[in-house]
Amino acid sequence: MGEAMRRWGGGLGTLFRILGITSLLFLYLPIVVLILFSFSAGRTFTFPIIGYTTHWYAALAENSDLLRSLKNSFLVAAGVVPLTLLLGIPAAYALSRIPFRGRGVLEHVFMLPLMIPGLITGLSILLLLKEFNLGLSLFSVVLGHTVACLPVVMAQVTARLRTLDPRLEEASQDLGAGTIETFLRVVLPNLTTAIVGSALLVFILSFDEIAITFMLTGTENTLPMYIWASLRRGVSPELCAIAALMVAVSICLVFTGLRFSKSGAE
Amino acid sequence: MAVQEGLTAPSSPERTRLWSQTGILVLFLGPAAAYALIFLILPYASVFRFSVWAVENYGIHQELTAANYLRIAENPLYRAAIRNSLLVAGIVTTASVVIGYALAVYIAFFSGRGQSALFFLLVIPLWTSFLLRAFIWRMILGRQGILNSALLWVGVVDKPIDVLLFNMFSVCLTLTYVFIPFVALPVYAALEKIPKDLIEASMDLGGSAWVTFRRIIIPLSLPGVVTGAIFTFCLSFGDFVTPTLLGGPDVLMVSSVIINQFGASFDWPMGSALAVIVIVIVATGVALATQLERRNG
Amino acid sequence: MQRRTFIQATATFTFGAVAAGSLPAFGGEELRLLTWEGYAENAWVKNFEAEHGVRLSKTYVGSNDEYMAKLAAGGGDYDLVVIVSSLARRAIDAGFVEPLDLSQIPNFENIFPRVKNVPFIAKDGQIYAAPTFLFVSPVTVNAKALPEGNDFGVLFDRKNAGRIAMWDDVSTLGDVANWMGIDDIWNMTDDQLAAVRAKLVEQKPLVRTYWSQQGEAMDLFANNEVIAANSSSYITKILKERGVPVREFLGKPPLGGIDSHFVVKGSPNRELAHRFINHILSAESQGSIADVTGYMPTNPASKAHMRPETWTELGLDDISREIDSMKFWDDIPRRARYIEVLNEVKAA
Amino acid sequence: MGSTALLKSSVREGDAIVSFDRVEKRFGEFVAIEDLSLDVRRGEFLTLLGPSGCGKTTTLRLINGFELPTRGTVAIDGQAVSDLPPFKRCVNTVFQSYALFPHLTVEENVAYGLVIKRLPRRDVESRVRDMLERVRLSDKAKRRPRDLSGGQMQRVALARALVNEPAVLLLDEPLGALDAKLRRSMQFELRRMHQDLKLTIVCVTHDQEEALTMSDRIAIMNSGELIQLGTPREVFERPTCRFVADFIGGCNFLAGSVDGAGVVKLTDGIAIKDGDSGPPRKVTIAVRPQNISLVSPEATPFTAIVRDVAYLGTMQRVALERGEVSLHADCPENYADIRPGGLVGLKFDPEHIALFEEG
Repeated sequence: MGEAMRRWGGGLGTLFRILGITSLLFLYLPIVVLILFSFSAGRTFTFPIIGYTTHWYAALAENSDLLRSLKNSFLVAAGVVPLTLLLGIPAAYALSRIPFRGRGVLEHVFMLPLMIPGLITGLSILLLLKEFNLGLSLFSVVLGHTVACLPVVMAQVTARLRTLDPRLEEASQDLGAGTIETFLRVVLPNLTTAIVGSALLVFILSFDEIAITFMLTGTENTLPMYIWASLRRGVSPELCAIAALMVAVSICLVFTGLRFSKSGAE
Repeated sequence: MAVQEGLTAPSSPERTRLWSQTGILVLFLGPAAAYALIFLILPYASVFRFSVWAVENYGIHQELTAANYLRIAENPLYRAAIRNSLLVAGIVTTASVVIGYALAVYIAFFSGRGQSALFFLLVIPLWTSFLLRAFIWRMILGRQGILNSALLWVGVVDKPIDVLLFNMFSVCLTLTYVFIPFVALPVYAALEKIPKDLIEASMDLGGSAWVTFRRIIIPLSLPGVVTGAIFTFCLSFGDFVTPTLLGGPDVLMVSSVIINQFGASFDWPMGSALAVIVIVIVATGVALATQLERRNG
Repeated sequence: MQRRTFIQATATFTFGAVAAGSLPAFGGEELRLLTWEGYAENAWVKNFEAEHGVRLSKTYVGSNDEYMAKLAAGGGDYDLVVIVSSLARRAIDAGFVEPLDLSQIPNFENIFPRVKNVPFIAKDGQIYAAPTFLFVSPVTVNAKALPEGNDFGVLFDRKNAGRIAMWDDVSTLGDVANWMGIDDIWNMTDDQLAAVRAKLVEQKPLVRTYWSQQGEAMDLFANNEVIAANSSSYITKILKERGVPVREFLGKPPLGGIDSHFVVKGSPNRELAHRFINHILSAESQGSIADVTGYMPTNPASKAHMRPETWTELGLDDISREIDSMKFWDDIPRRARYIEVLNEVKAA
Repeated sequence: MGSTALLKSSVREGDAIVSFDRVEKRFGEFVAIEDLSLDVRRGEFLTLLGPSGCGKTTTLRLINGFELPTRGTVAIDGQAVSDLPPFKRCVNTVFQSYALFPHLTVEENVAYGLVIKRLPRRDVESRVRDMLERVRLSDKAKRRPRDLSGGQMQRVALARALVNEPAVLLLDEPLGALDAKLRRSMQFELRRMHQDLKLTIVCVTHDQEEALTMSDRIAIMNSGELIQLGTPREVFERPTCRFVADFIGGCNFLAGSVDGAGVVKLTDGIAIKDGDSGPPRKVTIAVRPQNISLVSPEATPFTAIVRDVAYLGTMQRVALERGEVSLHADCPENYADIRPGGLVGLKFDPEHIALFEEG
């Protein structure tokens, strides 16, 4: 994108290279520490680390509560992702293509949960559920996460629609396809990147959500709630182990994706 | 939902067509709108309703009262909590924008062949538990943490320094750390959209890299900055995890007070009133930012 | 049960393949427990599950705040809940819990008489809770840095500036008030509260941080961030186990608390819940709890079922002796104000 | 409603297949089309020509249904279509810059309309194959649009529309994105297809040469109004107004008048032509650059100063200045003695001038 900048950047380039690499180091320092502690022989997080062990990784497999919370997090994310996509994609399409009175207001309303702290979104849903005497469960967590993640999907899809030539849709209609058929055959396939991107982002956000879950979870804990609760007993390196594993998995995913997208481009 | 009519009264065929559009509108937008109504509008409305009620012995009295708001106005505690939250959010937003911006510019313009790999390096930290990432900073900033160990080893200090942890600094540092990717990602997206021709045109017209950066790149990437800044401001304003873990004696933030109200204090109306104030502050902030962006864009 | 089944069915349907087989189909009943982590470990839960053919589902929370929020939001999700003595009265008055049928809990008779008769678990002649865990709230200090002294005032000593932690909980107000010689620590007058607040504000520059989770407090000592804190005996015990040089001393009179099991109002598993309470009050369970977790039992007969050194380590001889003079965490009628005062200190 | 059915139902040649009856189209306050009445005859190649913003594309979009008239009716094959959405109309469009579906192959793009109509797979395949052969793209069937050249993309777009056998084929600036050489060859290809397939085509362009080359009739539009409708020869040779004369072929305009005797004079009194009937009045005298011959300044009182001479290959274009008025003349290469700054005489055949009323 910025060939010219890179080539003729001069002092600006040097400055940004230094700043960029420093901030990347800053971003990764805690993650390195986390991975180190996941191999720490001691139970407490003190420096220097006394000895190294893979014990905590083995212990993961034994810790049924942790595994259950991990599974719950997956379940919640697996509910939130399709739900937000199903609701968000058509809504973003309608909002960006069909003019109607009150569209601007509605657009803002959908974006609210991005701006209002999750804690408040969570407690507001809690108040509502309470008024209707509904209990809390993973299901209510899914409902809450969906509210918070819907704007993420809508924003990404809207951004992609803005760059999608509306003539493609006209061409499809011109060739005899109705609005819904056009949406399915022309619009959706051209949104693939935005959809995959937002699905991934929603997954991450839901998987790591604390504030809303804090208010809405019932008998089941998600992984962040488990971690929060276990701070009471002291964070065990076991948790570092699971975090390290997730980093490893995400690195694998990302680089597979990278290779895949590269080979796709050739 | 009223379908927008033209300025002139539409003839009957026009109306037929708009009807079919209304059908599509209902089909596509209906589910999401219904969802937003039930799980977004109604809940936020509940917060407003609860905020004017009172609580008595674990029961909620549905009687209109301004007592909660009066209490917030009278007790300096609540003002201090809000002020702290604003301060933290302001510092964190500024710092994240500066660092996140630099990072995005580095990746977009100066990173060369590894660009896409670096881009994904921005995403990977998000896969690690937010709680643990916050917690781990205690291990870095503590008296026996990495930083102090390093400083002692180098000989910069002869005994561990305390000012790194359990204060405003550690809260802001950690939140900045958490939100850098949230700024860098939208800024990177905005930078990527700047046509290469514009940069070349600027340089062709005699603009050095610095001038091009200041006059072309910064203004055109502003929407990304605003997106990231709004996100960072709102989320750090409402965070309760970081002040709890790294806050120390002085950093009381409004979210922690709200949680108190919904928990052991069992004063949901009071908590709701505080929530309403947070909503108002955040909405004002967002409106200002949007206005600023519109004026510049 | 039906609504739950429905939700699980819907969830399974919605989540599709991911969920397939992941939600175990229990043949028997399920007992749902809202509790602290460590209060329902396999060592004394597995045998109960096996004996009654049930599964125990445990939800852990991180703070007292969460307990009450969850109960207030709809207790129907749980059968049993553990509530600390300072909130017991509230839970009863708010109608979150229902009275126990003591005839189904024969082990109730075996607990410390003082504990059995605490006022805050009773209402209108009925007993609502079974006290299952005891704790004292001592001052924990680093034995190397502070080898001498047994006075609460260590937390207000300028020599320890920057190395003191205080519990981010209303009990801290009680601790300080107790030290200041105030008698009715859980129902202080405005003047008394103001005095305590002033004391805490004066102390604030010395404070490194306020801890809210036990694990946090342990890390603070283990990482040498602080050398003194008002805490809980559990913290001291675990730190000792991990080789951190700490010691503890009690206030005068000593303060302590009780965690009790309550049956949640409307629980469909009343009978099973009672059996579980009886099980956890048994000398065998209590002994094993003390061995595994270091929480203090309420059943003195458990001495015979734990390792002798556990009894000593937990200081249960002292406790047994002092239990009659102990001030328990009691209901705080103006709890909201107490919390406000605590926050005012932080905001000052 | 299948387009084939419509084609078969038509028996008469030359009758109107698309008719606009007093159509008006507004966007808010802006009037895009004002009171348009126009018939497109079956089998003809009609071009809508005009500068950008003249309403020609809106007119096209009123046919394919992406816009609806504010007033008046549009009928296709005698049937008012205002309530028909685009996907129910038996017309197909080649869009400006083609709008090929980037996620589909060439083959799938062409098959799109037929698949939508749920035609049997075998029919779809054979028709797509035939059509790709016709546009000579059989070897590119599996490619994606982004791998094609501009000309190839244009042919895919054409094939995609034609495979549906539309009653009317609409072309929106179909050659705008092509280079000059390709454009010329495509012009003839379009014409050939039009004749071979007996198509009705409505084409929008701003390029007068394209319009003249391809069309049976040209409709010239300006500011939302239809200015003139006629064959290329008619609009070129007998423009009805100054705008048309200028827009098609280019023209010099001189202020003048007709006196009582019917003599046409320039404002400075030089007579140009006589024998014009009608009352005395002010007129604009129009003459095309190629109809002006340059002569010795002594031969005529009508002289001008040469400002510039541009080489045009077989011709040279001479920019002239006569007082306040600028003129152009096209004359053969090697024409004697014209240098910038020199004085020349101008002559033209009275047959080749046109008069437009002032105002």
